[in-house]
Amino acid sequence: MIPLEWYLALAAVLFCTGIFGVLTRRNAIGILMGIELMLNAANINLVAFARYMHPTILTGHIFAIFVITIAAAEAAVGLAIIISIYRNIELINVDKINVMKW
Amino acid sequence: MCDFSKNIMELTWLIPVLPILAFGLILLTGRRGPGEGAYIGIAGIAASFLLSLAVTVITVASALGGHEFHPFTHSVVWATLGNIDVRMGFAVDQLTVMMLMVVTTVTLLVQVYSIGYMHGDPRYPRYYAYLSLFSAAMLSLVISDNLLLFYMSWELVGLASYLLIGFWFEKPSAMRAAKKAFIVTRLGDVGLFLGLIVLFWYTGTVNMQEMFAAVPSLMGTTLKIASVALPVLPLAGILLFAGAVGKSAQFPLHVWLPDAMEGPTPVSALIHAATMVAAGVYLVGRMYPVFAYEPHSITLTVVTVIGVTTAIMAATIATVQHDIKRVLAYSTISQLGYMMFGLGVGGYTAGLLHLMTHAFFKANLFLGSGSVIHGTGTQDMRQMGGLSKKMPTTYWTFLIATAALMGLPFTSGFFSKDEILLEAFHTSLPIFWLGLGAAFLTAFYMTRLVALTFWGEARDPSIHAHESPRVMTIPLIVLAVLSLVSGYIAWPSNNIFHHLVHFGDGAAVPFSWTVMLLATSAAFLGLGLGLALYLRPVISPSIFREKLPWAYNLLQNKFYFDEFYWAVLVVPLFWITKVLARFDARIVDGLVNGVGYATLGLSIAYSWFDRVVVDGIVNLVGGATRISGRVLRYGQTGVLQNYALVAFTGVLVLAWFYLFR
Amino acid sequence: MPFDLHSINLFDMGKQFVFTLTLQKISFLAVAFMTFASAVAVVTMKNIFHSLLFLVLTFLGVAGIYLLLSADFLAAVQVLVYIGAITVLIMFALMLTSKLMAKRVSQTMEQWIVALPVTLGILVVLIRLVVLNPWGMKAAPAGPTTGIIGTSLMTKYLLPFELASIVLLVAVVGAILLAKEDKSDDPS
Amino acid sequence: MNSWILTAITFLPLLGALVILFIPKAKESAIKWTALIWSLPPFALSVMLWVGYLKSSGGYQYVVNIPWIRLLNINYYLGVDGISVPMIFLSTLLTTICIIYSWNIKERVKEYFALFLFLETGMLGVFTSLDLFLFYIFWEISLVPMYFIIGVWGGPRKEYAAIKFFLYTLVGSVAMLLAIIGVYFYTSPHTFSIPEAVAQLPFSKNFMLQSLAFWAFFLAFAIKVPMWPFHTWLPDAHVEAPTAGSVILAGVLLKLGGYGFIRILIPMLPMAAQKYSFMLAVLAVISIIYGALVAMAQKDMKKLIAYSSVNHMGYVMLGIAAACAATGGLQLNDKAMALNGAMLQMFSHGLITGGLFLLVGVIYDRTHTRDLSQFGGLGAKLPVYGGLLAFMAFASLGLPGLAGFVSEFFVFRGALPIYTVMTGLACIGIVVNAAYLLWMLQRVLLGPLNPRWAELPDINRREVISLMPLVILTILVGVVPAVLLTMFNGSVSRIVGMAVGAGG
Amino acid sequence: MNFSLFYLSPELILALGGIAALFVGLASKSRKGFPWPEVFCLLVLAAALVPTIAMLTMGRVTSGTSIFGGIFAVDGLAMFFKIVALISTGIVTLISTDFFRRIRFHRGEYYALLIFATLAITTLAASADLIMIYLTLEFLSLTSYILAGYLKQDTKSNEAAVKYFLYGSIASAVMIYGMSLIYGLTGTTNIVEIASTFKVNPASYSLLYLAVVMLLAGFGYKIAMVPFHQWSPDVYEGAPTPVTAFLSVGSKAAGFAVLIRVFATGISTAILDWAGLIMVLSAVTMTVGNLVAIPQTNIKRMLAYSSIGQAGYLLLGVAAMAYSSIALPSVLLYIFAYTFTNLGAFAVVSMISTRIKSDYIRDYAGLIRRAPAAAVAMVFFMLSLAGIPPTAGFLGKFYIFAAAIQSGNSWLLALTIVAIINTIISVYYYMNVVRYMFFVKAKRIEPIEQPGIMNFVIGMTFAMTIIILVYAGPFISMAHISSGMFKGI
Repeated sequence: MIPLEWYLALAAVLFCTGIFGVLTRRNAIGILMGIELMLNAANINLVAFARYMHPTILTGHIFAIFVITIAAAEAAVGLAIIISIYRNIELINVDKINVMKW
Repeated sequence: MCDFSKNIMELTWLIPVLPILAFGLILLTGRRGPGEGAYIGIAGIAASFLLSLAVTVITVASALGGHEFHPFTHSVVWATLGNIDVRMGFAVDQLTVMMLMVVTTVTLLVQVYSIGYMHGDPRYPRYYAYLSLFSAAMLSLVISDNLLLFYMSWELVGLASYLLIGFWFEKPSAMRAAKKAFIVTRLGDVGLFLGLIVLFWYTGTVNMQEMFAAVPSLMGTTLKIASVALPVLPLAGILLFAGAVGKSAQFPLHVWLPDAMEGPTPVSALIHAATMVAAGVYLVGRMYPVFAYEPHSITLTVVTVIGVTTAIMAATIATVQHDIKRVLAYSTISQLGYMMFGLGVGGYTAGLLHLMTHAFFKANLFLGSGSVIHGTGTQDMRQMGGLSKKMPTTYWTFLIATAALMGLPFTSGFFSKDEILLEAFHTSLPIFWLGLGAAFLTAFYMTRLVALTFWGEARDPSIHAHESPRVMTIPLIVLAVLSLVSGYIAWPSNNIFHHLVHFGDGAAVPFSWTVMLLATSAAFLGLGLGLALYLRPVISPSIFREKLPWAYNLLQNKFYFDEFYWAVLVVPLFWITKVLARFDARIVDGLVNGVGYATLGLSIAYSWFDRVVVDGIVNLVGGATRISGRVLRYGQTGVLQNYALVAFTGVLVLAWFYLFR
Repeated sequence: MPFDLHSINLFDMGKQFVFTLTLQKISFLAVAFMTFASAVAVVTMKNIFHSLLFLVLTFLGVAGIYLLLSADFLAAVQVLVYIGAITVLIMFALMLTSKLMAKRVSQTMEQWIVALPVTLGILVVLIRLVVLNPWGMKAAPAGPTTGIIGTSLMTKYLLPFELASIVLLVAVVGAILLAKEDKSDDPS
Repeated sequence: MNSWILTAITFLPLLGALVILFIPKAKESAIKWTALIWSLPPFALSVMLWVGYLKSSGGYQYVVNIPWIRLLNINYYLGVDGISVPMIFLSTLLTTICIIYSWNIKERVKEYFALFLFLETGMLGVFTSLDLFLFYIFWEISLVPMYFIIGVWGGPRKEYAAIKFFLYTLVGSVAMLLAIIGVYFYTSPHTFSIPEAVAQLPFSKNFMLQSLAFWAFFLAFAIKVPMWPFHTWLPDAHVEAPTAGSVILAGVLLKLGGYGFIRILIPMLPMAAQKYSFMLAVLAVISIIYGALVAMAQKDMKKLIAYSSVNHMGYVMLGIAAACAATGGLQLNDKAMALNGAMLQMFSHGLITGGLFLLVGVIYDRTHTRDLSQFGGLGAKLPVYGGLLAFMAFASLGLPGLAGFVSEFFVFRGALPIYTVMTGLACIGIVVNAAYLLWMLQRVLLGPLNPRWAELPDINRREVISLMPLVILTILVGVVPAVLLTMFNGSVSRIVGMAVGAGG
Repeated sequence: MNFSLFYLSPELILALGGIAALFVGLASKSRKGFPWPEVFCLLVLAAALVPTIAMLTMGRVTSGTSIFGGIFAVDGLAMFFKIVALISTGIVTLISTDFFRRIRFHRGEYYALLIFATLAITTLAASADLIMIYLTLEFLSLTSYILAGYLKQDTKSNEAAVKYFLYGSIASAVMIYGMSLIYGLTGTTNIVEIASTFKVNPASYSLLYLAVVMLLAGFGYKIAMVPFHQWSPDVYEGAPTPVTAFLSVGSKAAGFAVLIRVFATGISTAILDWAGLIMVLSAVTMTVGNLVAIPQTNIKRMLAYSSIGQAGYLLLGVAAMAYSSIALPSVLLYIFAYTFTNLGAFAVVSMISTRIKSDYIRDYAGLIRRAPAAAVAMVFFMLSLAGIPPTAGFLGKFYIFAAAIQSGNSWLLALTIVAIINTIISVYYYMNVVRYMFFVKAKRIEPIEQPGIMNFVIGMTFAMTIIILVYAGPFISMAHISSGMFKGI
């Protein structure tokens, strides 16, 4: 059987790649992808714990399902916002969107 | 004492109140009052004079009536603090009565005299208002039974003298003289204030009689200040005497009296000759039990030493003065020194007698000089001369008063000065000889004065002197009579005055011819020298100037006291205040502002560096807060990923910090 | 609990690792490596479209992991929702926003020099704590999960379920609102 | 048993302020008259309070005690004793005088008078409240209107002075808040009420906490008094505040600090007070000498009087320091005398410095300058003004027969036995006081007339009316101090008795 | 598992109300007519308020029960925050009616979203399960992102929405990862179970600490706590003022509700000294918030930093919860007072800024002359934020300091000193606004038109700021009643 640690390791690695993606992508949608990666990492964790702890009551799975639905809703709203800002300033590079500072 | 005299005595508190009512009335009515305020003033003081006359008669009668006399007192609770009741009231005994008579007579005469002298002055009513205020304060000082009321009236007298010296305040010199007088006397008053408090502290009461009763019990007690044990009684005595030194212009604090001559001459006559300056002597007299707690106590020796030095110093300076009023001023200082050392050597009666007689003839001299000034329009003796023909009454009264001052026989001065020298002779010879020297000098400068003003021919043709009006000459005459007569009550054989005013049971010192002869000869010697120099110039008056030029201008500049005080006290004081004010505005304000942020509003305009230079110590915390605010603010770059980076580093730090703490 | 690096004896871990290789582990390793590689690609690709494709690959990998964890229902949901819906949505968004022919400017912010150490720091912490934590859990036999999920969704977690529906409603309304091209006349 | 009088006195001015707010801005005279009419009833009530107060007992009277926040045992607890009745009288008197005086205010009349009445409520609240929570609230309330008065109607650097004044007092009062909470938690049935806290002596066991609380209270009150290191806000606030503002600031707001010391610090923290009383005395003497010397160097008339206030309040602090010194029972009388002197000095300083500031205002309204070198010889031109200024200057330098001397005398008499060297040093202050005040008189009134002021109108009727009560009271207190002392003595000996009993 | 719907009635009303509001928006096409959507929205909120108050006052709730198997807690804390949420959204609705009166925007949807946001807060305050917390937190964030970006034409509003969305999703991703770790450690997602069935072996305490830190990232972002505060100034400035008001009051209160519930019941201090962590964060938040507020020139940004500062003071109260009994009521009271003060301040800002078309403080010069009533009210709001009597803010701050001192913990005392220093710093920039309004001369002095509805809002909030202090009895007792928390199943 595959030990639990491996899954957790994979999730951790995925999580950190997601973080790196979020911190360095110039494009807003790139950041969104990074966030999706982080969410997937969390899901792996949840499912792995559910599987290894008490496979009968799968709270982890339910949690993962809700995370997925929320991710979907979030993506929808996020992209709508990105499109609305694109319509005004023709660019979605996050480092250029800094009218408001200090 | 039958009840009629009792209820007159009850009215004693009215004596000071009447002049105050006059003061108030004059202020209210101003120019519209009768005689532009003069008559109200005179009426007030006349009423006080009559009342004090009545009180004097009753007191003297009961005192001479043989049975034991105890002072008539009446007091009321003025304030209660903790459970100490501070009582205030008045007490009448022989000393009080003597002072009452002196003060009321001289004041009445001066007020009458002033009608003429001050005629036509723009602020005439205000002059009388101040005079009434002065007399009220002086009278309340005399009758007060406790040291607190005494001190309060003492300060009010100081105020009145400030107002009167600075009466013609347009003159900058008068203005400065008034301020100088008040501050210098104030310096002395602080001593009196502390003495009063020390006594109040140790005896638990302000009432004089209770204080005297407590004196024996305080003999040994000492006050420990920072490991120095000061005996209480001499400390209190010396502090009280400091007040007297200030007020009676004794040696260290005498500098204000000559400048006080800036005031109108009647004022000088009243305040700076007869009454106010005598208050210091009266203080020593009144508080004598505290001073003389043991026969030759330290306090008395201090009084003597100060008295003698003042007498000698003032007399020497007087010999070279050109301004007639300054000569008289220094003469007063010297005579006060006389009284002081009289009291110092134990001559309680002698000192007070001299106080009384001196009041009369010095007032006469001042008023005389006043009429001379009124007539000639100048105070400088070098411009005068030959006035005896033009102003006969002034001349004759002046002559009598000069004789009294010199202590020539058959004048009141003779009796009082002789008694002092007698007492001095019995206690310490050096003091006696110094006293003689002072008498000699007094005779010399008075003769010089009379010669320069009245004898010889008029030196300045432009001055055509005229005799003063009768309203001025009558007081002169009265005073001249008093200068002669007042001494006789102390006729050596049956010394009524001693009987009335004496300290303890000590019998009067036996009359000794030698002392009398020596004193008179000293006086005549001075007279002769004066005549020799100034009447028929056997020796030219200026030999003194050639022979001892340094001594001459030393005296001319009044031993450089003024300059000395200015350099030692006033200049450093101004320097300290300047430094402190700058210190306060810059450093304390800057430092404390460092904690406050108020200057932030200001500093926005300055660059940070400039503010450091301009403001001295920069507003440290204020500036620091502002800078840290600005630095942190720039952390907000507006770029989302920087925020995310900060967030994740935050998480990392928190995790790392906690795990590896 | 100070983090002492030298306590992890790398050598004997490696030895123990090789011996227990079974078929299942091999398959896990393959899927895990595939997911990790594509995830890294998503993050580092210059062209945003390529990174999207690799994203799909990652999602597939994750679905594989679910299967390995015998979470069959979840794998289906993963494929359906993530690959089916979200990536398509992102594709649309990308089409609308980035001009295809624009020159390929480097997609990574200059901030990566700082971002890399922070990410690695977090990775080290995660590995140290999460993975090396003494979980001590053995995998119990697992049956089909769909039924259990269905019942508990309808009983214990009914309220979140209903709430999720409202969330989706709001998301839809919000998305339309923001993305819709506003004709000037009809603000409503 | 709750008497209505204190609530009426404290909140009538607030009501007046609200009424004024509803009067249209245009009708300025209506505003002024309503302000005056609304300021008279508190004054009348305070006189009634003075007359009705049982002087012998010295305890708290006219008490009203209604639970406010039952849960925290905070109650609306007002009461007065011998110390606060004169202070209330002084506040109502000075506010009425200020309203009469500032009749010629032209800009924003409505806000001006409303703020004044609001300020009066704040001040009266501090003097009447016996609940620490209420005390703190009124303490801060009195802060805000003063900030606006300085800020809106002030001189050139008004904003700087206003914010400086506000922050200074706030720093102190925030420290006091912590101390008040400390007191709350260290009293067994957790109470804010001063009498109960004093009865229980909250920190008697833990001395470190007691000194902490002491220094917190000290900071708040010392800034307000102001004592030496914390005084730098006073000259700025005074110079920039409008005349009526600085009269109230000097007349009443400085007294809040002194009152705080006597009402809270001495009875509640006797041991700490005893331990640090020498420090207080040192600071007091520094204030006296420092204030006098710096006043001497001032060129601006108002700043000179401001520094003279630092000097005068130094006497108050000397009295208070002596009152809480650690001595045996025998010096109870000295301590009572020192404290009586301190209270008397607070009252008379209010009258005298209030008068001085009004007089500076009179000159400033006519000449629009306060630079002493500009004046000269006004005594001849303005006889009545000259007389009044001389009167107030002499009262300020402690001329006997006027209020200044009596309080100085009792403070010195009380403090000398306890801190002999310190009080000795303080005498320097007396002489320097006389010096700079006379010098000020000389530069303003005496000497040759400065041609610029050839046609200067003398003081007018309105200004004289506003000054007369101060003059009469100064003479009355100077000649018959028993009027005030019977009022103070009961409560003071109770406090000193209390402090000595508990601390000794 | 009792199903009595009564406990759920506020949420039901809000959900149905929100959906109905969408239709009402469609129905009332014309903009001129009667403001149907606004009125309907107020009606829904009022309707939801009735059962909440009923539950709180009738004491049915304080004992702390839960429905849906421990997921949905029905206790004093939840009720309190429901009341706060409903009232604050009501006020925000009133402010928005004035703010949007001349701007073309989708009114129906706006108010529906507001209702849904309130629903999110009420459920978040009541959720006692990690899943529920995540779900409702995301629901609230979603609605806030949409509301923040509502003015599509305004680039600032867009920028605010983008930043808020990305930052929010990152934070929630980190939170969900933390939650998964907690689930792994404890095997359950129900908070009460986490606390009671704590059988985590000591070896993995550090992992639990990491999970809590990650959890804190999620909640910290919501209450704008340092280091997760950087989004708030930009979003507060960019978003339309009523939405900013809603964010600063409604969503911040919700953040504190869940923070309190998780930390007070979920994790016992024995295992993890979370109070120390919160103290550190509180000190940093307070200081950064107050320091950076000083140089601000835009009033909305200044209020953003000031609300970060306020979060710092509240965290002081939360930290004190571990030691003193009156800490929780003090936090609730402070939130209650802060709500009215902040809403009042934002009402004034919204009214003035829309009239003078600028958010800069220097343009507020001479406001006393142009809008006297608003200026006076603003003074009291500034005083209340600074915590100076006679205002509600003072009572709140006083009560928190009392809690900190009662606890007697020396670290807490040190933190109180820091709070004192921060109060003084804060007075400077609050009084700076007052300085501009009163002392600086106005460039144009024509009076500003004050619509009736805004006068009502400002008047009401001003009255509450004074009443909470003057008539403090009932409010303090309400805080004490509602701090009876959900203890067991």
